[in-house]
Amino acid sequence: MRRADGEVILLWTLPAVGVIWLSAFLLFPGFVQPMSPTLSAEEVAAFYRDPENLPRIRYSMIVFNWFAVGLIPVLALIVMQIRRMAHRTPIFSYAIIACAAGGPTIFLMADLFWLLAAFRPMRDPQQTLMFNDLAWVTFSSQVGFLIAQSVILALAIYLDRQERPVFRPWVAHSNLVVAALLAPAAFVGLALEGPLAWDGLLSFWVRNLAVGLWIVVMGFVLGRAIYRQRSAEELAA
Amino acid sequence: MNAGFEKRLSVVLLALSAITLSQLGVGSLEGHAALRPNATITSSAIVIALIKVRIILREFMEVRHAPVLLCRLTDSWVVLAGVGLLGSYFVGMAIARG
Amino acid sequence: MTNAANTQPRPRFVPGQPDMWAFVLFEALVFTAYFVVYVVRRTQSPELFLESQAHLDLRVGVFHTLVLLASSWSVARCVQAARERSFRTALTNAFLTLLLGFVFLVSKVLEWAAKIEEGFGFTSDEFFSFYYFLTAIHFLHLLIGFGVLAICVHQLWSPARRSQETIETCATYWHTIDFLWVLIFALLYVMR
Amino acid sequence: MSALLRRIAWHWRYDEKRELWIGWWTLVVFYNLYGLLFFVVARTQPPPKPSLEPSEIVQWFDDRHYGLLFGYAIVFIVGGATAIMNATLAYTMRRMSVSRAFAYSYLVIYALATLPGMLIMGVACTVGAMRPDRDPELMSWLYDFAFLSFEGTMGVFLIGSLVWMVAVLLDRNRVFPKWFGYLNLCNALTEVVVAPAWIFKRGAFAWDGAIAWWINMAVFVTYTAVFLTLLRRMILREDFGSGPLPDLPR
Repeated sequence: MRRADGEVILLWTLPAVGVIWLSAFLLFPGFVQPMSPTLSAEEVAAFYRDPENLPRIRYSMIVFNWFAVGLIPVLALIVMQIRRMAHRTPIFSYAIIACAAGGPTIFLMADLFWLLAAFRPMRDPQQTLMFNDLAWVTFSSQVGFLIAQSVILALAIYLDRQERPVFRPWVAHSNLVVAALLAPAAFVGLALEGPLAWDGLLSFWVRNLAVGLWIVVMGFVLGRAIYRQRSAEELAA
Repeated sequence: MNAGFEKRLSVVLLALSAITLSQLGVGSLEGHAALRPNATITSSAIVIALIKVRIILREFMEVRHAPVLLCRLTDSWVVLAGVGLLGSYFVGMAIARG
Repeated sequence: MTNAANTQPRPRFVPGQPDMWAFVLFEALVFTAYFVVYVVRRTQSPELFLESQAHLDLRVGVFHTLVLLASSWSVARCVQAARERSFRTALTNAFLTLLLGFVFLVSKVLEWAAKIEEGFGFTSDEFFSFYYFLTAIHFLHLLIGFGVLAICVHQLWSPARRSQETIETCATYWHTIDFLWVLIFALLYVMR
Repeated sequence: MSALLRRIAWHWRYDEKRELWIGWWTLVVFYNLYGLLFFVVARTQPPPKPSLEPSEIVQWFDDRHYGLLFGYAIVFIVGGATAIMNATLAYTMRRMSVSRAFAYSYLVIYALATLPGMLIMGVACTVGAMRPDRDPELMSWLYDFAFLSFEGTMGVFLIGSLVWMVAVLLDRNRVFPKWFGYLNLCNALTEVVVAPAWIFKRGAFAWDGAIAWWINMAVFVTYTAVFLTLLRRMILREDFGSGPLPDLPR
C-alpha cells in the first residue's frame, strides 16, 4: 500500500504557486514600492484612476484571487506528516486543518477589497480610500493563522518523540522565529509612518519576507520528508 | 391504565382548563378599562399562571414523586419567577411614574 | 429501564433522565429573563402596550392554552400507560399529543397570519415585537417538540426499544412547552 | 515561580496527556484574554448603541483610538490560537462512540467562526480608528460592519452547538454528561434570538439590547464555563482507549 501516492505532485505545486505569487506580487503597482498610508484620499483615488496602474492592479489581484488558496495543499501535506509523528492525539493535525482555511480566506478578503476599489475608480475618493485601507489592513494585520500554524507545527515537532523524528528540531526553531517575525505586523493600525505602518520595515518587508522564508523552508523539509517516506515504503513493499 | 392515576390526571386537566376559562372574564373589560394598566389583573394573571405552572410541574411532570431536591429546585424557580415578574412590574411602574 | 410491571407509584424517582431537568430549569430561567425584560419595557410605555394588546383576541389565547394543557395531559397518560406496559394506549396518547400539538401549530400560524393581515408585523411597535418574539421562540420549542415526540413514538413502536427513561424524558420536554406557554399566555393576553 | 516552571517542564517531558493539557490551557487562557481585550482594552463590549448618529460614531472611535488599535492587534496575533482550541474540542467528539464526521464538522464550522466571530470586527475597528478624519458616513458603515458581523453571524455557532449536542446525546463513551448535550441546545436557541439585531436599532432586540446581548452573553458565559470544567474532567478521565471513559480518579 502506498499511502503517499500523489503527494509528490502536490509538493511540486509549491514552486509553481511560488512563482505565480511572486509574479503577481511584482505586477501589483502598490507592492514593489509599497503604497504609503499617508496618501490623501485624492492621491489614493488617483493611484487607482491612473491608466498605467489600473490594469496592473486588476490583473495582479485576479491572479491572487485564483491562487490565494494555492498553499492549502501544502498545508495538507504538513498535516499528513504530523500524523506520522509520535503523538497520543490528533489534536495538532486537527489544529493545522483549522488554520488551513483561515489564512487564505483572509487573504481573499483583502483581495476582494482591492478589486472593489479598482472596479469603479471614479467612486468618491473617500470610498476608494476606505476600500484601500480595508485591503491593506486585512492583508498586513491578519497574521494570526500564520503565527498559529508555525507555533502549532513547532509544538508538534518538539513533542514528536521517536527514534527518527519526522522533522528535525531546527525546523521547529525556525518556525518559532517566523512566528516572531510575523507578530509586529498585527500592530499596523497604530502608525501611518515608520516601521509599523503598512509600508514600513516590520509590517511589510519583515512580514512578507517571513512568509517567503517559511514557504521555502517548509518546501525543502517537506520534500525531504516525503521522498524519504516514499523510499522507505518502496523498500518495505 | 391505573384508574386512580388516570382519574387524577383528568381532574388536574379539568381544574387547569377551568382556571384558564375563568380568565376569559378579563376579556369583558372592554372600552376604557381595557386601556388602563391594572395592577390587580396583572398580579392575579401572574399568580394564576404560576399556580398553573406549579400544578403542571407537580402533577403532569410528576415532581410530587420526585426526590426532594427536584421539588425544591422547581419550587424555587416558581418563586423566583413570581418575584421577578411582580417585582419588575411594580418597580417598573414606580419608575415610570416617578 | 424502570420496573414497568409495578403499577404502584414508586417511592421518589426523577421521571426520565435527570439531565433533561437541567435543560428544563435552565430554559425556565432564560425565559424568566425574557419575561422580565418584557414586563419592564411594558411598564415604561403602558398605553402603547395596552392599545396594541387590545388587538389580540383573548379567546384565541385561551384556546391555545386549552389545547396545550390537553396535550400535556395526553402525554402524561402516555407515560403512565407505557409504565404499565399498555403500549397500545401509550401510542394512542402519543398520537393524540402530536395531534394537539399540530392543532396549536396551525392555530398559531393562523393567528400570526391574521395579525400580519391587519398590519401588525414584527417591527410595527414594541408590543408586537415582543409578541412575535415570545410566540416565535416558543414556537421553535414546539417544533423541536415534534422531533421529541417522534422519538417517543419511535420508542413505543417496536418492542425492541421501549425505553421508559427515553419516553419520560420526551414527556418532560413536552410539558415544558406547555408550562412556558401558560406564562406567555398570561403575559401577552391577560396582563394589563 | 521556579517550582511552577519545574512542574511545567515535568509535564512537558513525562505527561501522557500533554497535548490535551496544551489545548485546555489554551482555551482557559485565551477565553480570559479575549474577555480582557474586548471588554477592557478595546472597550467594544458591552456593545455601544446601534442608534448613534455618524458624528457620535466618529466620537466613539476617537474615544478609544489606542484601545481599538492595540487591543485588536493583540487579538490578531493570538487569534489563531482558536485553531488549537477547536481542535481540542473536536477531539472530545472523536473520543465519543459517534462517527468522526461530528468531529470534522465541528472543527471546520468553528475554524470558519473565527472570521465573523472576531477578525472582521477587528479589521473594521482598526480601519475606523486609524483615520479619525474619515468621512462620518463611512465611519458609520465601518461601525455597522464591525458590530453586525460580530453579533449577527449566528449560523456557525447555531449549527456548531447542534452538532456537539447530537454527538453528546448519542455518545456511549460517557465523554460528557447528557445534560451538557441539552445545554448545547440552550446555547443554540440563544443564537436564534440574536437575529433581530439585523432589524432593530433600539430596544431589547437591538445588538446592545437586553435580550439580543445581555441574556445571550449570560447564557454563553455559563455554557463556556461549563464546557471548560467538563473538558478538564474529561482529560483527567482520559485513558486513550476506545471504550467508555472511566470515572474521575479519586
